[in-house]
Amino acid sequence: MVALGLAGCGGDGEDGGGDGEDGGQLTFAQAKSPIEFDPVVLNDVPSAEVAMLVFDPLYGYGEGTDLVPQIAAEMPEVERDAQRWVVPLDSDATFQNGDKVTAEDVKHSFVAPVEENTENAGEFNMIDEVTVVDEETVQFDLQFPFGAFEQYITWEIVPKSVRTDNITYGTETDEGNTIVEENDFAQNPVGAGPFQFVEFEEGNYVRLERWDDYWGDPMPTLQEIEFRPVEEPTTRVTTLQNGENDIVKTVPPDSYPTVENMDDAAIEEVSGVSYFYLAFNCNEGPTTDPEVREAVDYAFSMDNAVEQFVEPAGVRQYSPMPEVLVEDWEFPIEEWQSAHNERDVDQAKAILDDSDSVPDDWSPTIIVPPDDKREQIGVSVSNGLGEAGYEAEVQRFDWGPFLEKYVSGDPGEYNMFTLGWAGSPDPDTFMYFLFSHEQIEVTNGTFFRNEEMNDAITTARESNDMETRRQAYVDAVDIIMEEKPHIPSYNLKNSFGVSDRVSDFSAHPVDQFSIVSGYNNTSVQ
Amino acid sequence: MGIYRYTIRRLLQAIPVMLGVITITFFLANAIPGDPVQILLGPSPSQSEIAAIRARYGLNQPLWQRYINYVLGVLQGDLGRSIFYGERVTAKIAERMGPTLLLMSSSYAFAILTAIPLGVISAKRRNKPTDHASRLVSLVGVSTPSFWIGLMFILVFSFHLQVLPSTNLVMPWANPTEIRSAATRLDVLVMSARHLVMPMVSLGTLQMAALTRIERSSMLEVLSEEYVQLARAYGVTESTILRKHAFRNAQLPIITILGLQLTSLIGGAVLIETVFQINGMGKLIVNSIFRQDYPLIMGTTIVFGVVFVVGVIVTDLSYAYIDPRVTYDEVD
Amino acid sequence: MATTGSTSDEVLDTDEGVGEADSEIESRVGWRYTLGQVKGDPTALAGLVVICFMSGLAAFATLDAVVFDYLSEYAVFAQFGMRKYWIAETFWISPVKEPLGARRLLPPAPLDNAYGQGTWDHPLGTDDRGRDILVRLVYGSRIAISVGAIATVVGMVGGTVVGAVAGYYGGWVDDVLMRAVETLYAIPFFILVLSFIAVFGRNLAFVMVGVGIASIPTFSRLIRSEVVSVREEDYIEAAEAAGVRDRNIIARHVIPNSFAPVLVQGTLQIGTAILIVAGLSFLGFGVQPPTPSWGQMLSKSRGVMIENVWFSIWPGLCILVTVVAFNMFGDGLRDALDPRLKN
Amino acid sequence: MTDPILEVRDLQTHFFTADGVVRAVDGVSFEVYEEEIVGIVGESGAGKSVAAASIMRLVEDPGEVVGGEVSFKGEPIVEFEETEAGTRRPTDAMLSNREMRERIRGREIAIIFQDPMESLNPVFTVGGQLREFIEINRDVGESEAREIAVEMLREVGIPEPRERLDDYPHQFSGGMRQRVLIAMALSCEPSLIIADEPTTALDVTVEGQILEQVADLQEKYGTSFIWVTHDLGVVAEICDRVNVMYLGQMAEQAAVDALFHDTRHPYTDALLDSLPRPDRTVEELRPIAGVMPEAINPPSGCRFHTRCPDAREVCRQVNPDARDVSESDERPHRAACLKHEDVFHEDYWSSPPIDNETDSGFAVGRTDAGGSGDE
Repeated sequence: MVALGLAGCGGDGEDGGGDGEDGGQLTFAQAKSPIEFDPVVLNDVPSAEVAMLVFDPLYGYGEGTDLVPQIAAEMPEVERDAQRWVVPLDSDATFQNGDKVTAEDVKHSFVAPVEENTENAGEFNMIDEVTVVDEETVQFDLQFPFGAFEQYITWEIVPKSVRTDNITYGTETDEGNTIVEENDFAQNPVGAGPFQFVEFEEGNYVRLERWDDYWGDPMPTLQEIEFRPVEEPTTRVTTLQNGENDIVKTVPPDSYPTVENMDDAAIEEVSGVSYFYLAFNCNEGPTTDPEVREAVDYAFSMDNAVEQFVEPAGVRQYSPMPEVLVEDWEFPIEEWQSAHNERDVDQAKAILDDSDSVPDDWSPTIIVPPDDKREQIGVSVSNGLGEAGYEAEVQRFDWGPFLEKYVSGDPGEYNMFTLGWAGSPDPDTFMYFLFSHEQIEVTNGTFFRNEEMNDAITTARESNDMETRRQAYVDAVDIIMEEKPHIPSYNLKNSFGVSDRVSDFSAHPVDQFSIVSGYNNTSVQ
Repeated sequence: MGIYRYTIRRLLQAIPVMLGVITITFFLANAIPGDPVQILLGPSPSQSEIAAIRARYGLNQPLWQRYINYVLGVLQGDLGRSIFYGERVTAKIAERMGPTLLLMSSSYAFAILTAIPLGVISAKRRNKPTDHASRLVSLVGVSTPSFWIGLMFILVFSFHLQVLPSTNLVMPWANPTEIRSAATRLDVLVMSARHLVMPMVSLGTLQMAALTRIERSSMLEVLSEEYVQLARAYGVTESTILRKHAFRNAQLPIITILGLQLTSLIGGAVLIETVFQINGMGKLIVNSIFRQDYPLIMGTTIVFGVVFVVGVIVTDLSYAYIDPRVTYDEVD
Repeated sequence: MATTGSTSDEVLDTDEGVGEADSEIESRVGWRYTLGQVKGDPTALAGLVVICFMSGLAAFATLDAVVFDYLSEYAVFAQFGMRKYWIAETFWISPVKEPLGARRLLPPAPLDNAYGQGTWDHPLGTDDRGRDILVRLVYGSRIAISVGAIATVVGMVGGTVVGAVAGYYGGWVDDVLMRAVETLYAIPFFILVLSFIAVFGRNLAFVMVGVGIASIPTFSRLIRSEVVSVREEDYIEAAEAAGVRDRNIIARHVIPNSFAPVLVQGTLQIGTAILIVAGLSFLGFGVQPPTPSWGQMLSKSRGVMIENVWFSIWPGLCILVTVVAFNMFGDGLRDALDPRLKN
Repeated sequence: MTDPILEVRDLQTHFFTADGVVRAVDGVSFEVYEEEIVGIVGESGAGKSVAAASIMRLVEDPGEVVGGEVSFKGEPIVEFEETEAGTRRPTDAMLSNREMRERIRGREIAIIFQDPMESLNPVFTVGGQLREFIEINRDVGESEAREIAVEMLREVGIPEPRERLDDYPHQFSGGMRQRVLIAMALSCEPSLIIADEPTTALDVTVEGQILEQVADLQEKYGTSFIWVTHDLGVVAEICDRVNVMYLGQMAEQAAVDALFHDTRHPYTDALLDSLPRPDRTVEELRPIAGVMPEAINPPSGCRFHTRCPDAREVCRQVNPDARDVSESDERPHRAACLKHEDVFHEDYWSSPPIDNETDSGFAVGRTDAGGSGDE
């Protein structure tokens, strides 16, 4: 009903945002260049940041983590104990080429990742079947009752005919997947979102302009957005200072005071739905021994490391559950926090010296991705271990090699690693991907095996009962806090340096930021 | 021998060199550990999918077969397909060539236009304060890391003084209608110049310093030549001597060096493009190495090799143009 | 070769003796002269002083960071408490670990910034982890000097061999070798080193070898042209006439006599190598943390350049001063060896 | 006889080097009359070329003309006056650099350098270089200068001169290039040409041809020459009068016949003895003992005494200037040797001889030079 109401106001918005009012042109510095804009395929933050303005999702987020129907007309009807989800579509929803958004398009958007086996296929492997009930109704049948599915139907909708016409398909593989040879759609996206794609030069810019016939509401005030990649954080801050960009993404912790002290800019931030951690190789090597992991926790102070190298750009986090989820689900955070050891090098040394799993000349390897904060955490661990008499080596790798190494389980490659995970506002998006046995070697590089924990995660995943799920997650996290395959580290804020020229721009916990929504509408002087 | 035949002969001579470049880069790039297909497909691809991708990039063939195919491909102007972008390597390079060539040529122009007067003045006022100052500048210039100069420039001119932009180089040939806050071609040129000045100076400083040193010593040598004395003895003014009688001869070593310095200029461009976020070949190749996108590594290296070889041929041609003693038979 | 070896070696003995004595006298005279010239050149002397100072620091750092680390594995030494960074940690401050409660990004002593007031405990300030910048600069000299020197030696040896053989034999050998060198030259050295590291890993040894290989063309071209001109001189012809084997001629006569310009180039090349390694560190291809190196410090300082610029200035200055020193000394050496070029 | 066109008085040119002051030219006087060829002879290092360059004021840094007078047709090319502080400074009347350039160089005095291979700029055509100098010094336009150049090249014996104008120097042989340089000098129609060892680098046959040609041309154009050479044979062939230089000073000055047949200075004698001549065998040739000491640390007294067969003790004390030692009916004949006791009034003959013959001149020269340095 709410969605219908919003759609009804569309006409007003259009008038307001028409040629009469020019909301200006925004330049936005991203942390990296986007690559492609096909939501079915894209799997990187910069591309997603652009795509979310060109494509409208089935459901979007409100100001917090609450879901708001977007292309869907209202909240889904959940049937058969959350194994069947029926979604009615907004009849006004139109793509930028003038075609109506149909149930067929929605179905395509959800099945294409699996059919083409894109990097997003894993997100929808629980879907059994997507059925087009009628032109304005889609029905999802799942393989098991899956309460968290609502976090997965925030998926962006692509126009099936335009997309498939612009893709060259190759042969079919044995598993029935189709290989995509060329994807022109990813370079010339057409969606149902408030902004139209204008031009893209990889590494240089992406330009979007307001779609003046946007069917939804509100009509954006902004006339045009230009995204520019500025990879180096200090340089991003510099471009904010000298006016090259209106908004810069991710203010590094040390630059917080710098941006705060700027006369004509401020920081816009919100806690993200993310989790950063130190993880152990529980596959092979000394760190398979829980005592050793305990000792590492004693050897250094995560509190101190986070305070020095992450704050104020993030906050200390004591469990795999980000703050938002802890609040929403009322998880026993105090209890988990107490599982954390205060720094005690002597204790660490005693444990390590006595442990049979640890050779006297043990020199653990800590691999870190190309991110200063996570590297600093790794160095802190290394220094702590050094004081306990074990020289640890920190190796920083680029994303490519890092992602390959951290799921190898080879203690020659790593004994520990630091990494992070950005999920959706449901514990499943963290617990399943980071700890379930199924995801070992995929997104779980700990190789930590504990049947009790795995069962709990599966139970929670395959249930729609809030209380059952909560208890299962509490059980799983308890085990994790006890066995320490991870030492939780911090939660990063989604932070932006925003020039005073910009008004009504908003950071968002899940979507990173919001340009235009039910609660904000960005404009530039 | 005519200039055309000479050029053709030089190009022919370049063939074994380019073949060597192709061979070295092919085997180096293929020796980079890590499976590019893995990176391309992400976690948990199916066996058949891996096979299909391998077949698509020709990775299912033995190394020597791939090498031969690659060389044959290069001969037909086909550098393969980037694994990361999925685009043709030639298309990607064509896209990134402009900024790099702009950066390199403007840096060279900056280096030449500052080094020549500086070197000439230095030689003319040998052991005078001007000379000492110019020699100090060139000594410091050849000894300062270019990327550090760039960083300091950004800090001073972009952050503190806020007078110059630090990123997103605008190409002078960009369409004014597509550039924000530019209405005419002139606007675009001004913007481009403002963007270019810091990267240009950072990259050009080393070349400038090196050239100044050569220009000075070369000028000193020429000024002590007998034909310069003779010109003096016939009443030619000092300025005419500098401008005409000594100048042209003194540029001969500079020309040779310009060709050879190309390789250090390219190395510097890699760093400077990273510092100033210039979307050129240098950044492309660094990223390709990070991403183990070896068709792109090979393609970029080969193109750089071509730039270098062509650069050397061009300098040799201009050498022969300036120095009549050198005929096209002798240059080698 | 093996069967004729003994006879030709015998023939060689006498000749070698003569040749050796000759060239030794010649080079000794040359050395004394050269050093005398350099002594009279204040710039070269200043360069030499800085080089000696930096090399001294580097030697000290190597002792403390590498030798002690190695010795500490033996109980004999370990019982004295000998370990990596023993001297630094006992008498001064650790170059790799920040003290508990370390204060990050402090400015040099008399200044202050957003992180606080500089203290004389850290005269040049502290880095992004709160470690003392001065001690890290001292220990960072090890990487700069050793990588610069070793890479240059690799290039020098490689280049000398290639250049000498090509220049001496001429003909197709020369053609093939020089074409190969040209190939190496046509691949921009930075990219060559980058791919080299990508292939073999970010081990310091590979960085040195990579930079060395990349500088082979410079040396081989230089020595080839020297060899070609030296080859024409009488005593080589005399040696040839006396039946001395080729490789001995090259090794004992040609190379020593062509060495002067190579030495000059080598001195200058060390400076270049230091700059290249700094550039590699900047791109993240340097030594792994926490081992201190100037390039890596520069690279780390980039993220806090606005907040504490000193963290960037000090390692930059160290690189600058060291490379300037090598250039000044190299220039002086060249002037001494070739007075014609002297100003 | 008329007034000389060039008069050099007590010319001093010093080089200020890091190792000390080199007195390359140390008080030289001579003159050149119209239409005559005057030779300046000496071993290398004697200061001949520096003297020649000093006349044109073309001495290069760190060299400097520090004293004496050079006047050309009455104009002061070099002129110094004493300041109150006792130092010397150029007089106001001395020609400025600009006047030198515009009125003297090329126009009045032209020069031909030793090495024809180095004297022409390799990157310009021969015609271009000729034309430029002609245009500057004869105030003519481009085409006229070109005609003069062609004419002059023909005059000096270059075949097909018009075609060869567009050739570059490297396309000419050494002899041809020297002819070009001679043409260059003549074409500016100067009153005086200074030829600084112009034929030394050439082979003997070419040298002969060129000398002959120069002699003819000199007659035709009436130009005066200063012919700097180390070769007494050349002097004998073309010079009217000769100046013999030794270590920056004049040893003997005389008409060419007088010099050869009535030699008045032991150095000239020695030079002549070392000259290969058809009437002597190789055994009879007597090279001058020892080498010339360096001008940075000249011997005390007579500069030649370290190598002089006639040297006596007094020669170590007294440095004679070149004085007229001619008989009353002769043309002037100057020599700087104390053995002309009637002119110099030093007790030469009563002074004990120095034995330079037995020891190698080198060793003696060194000891004596060292000894005198200590005094």
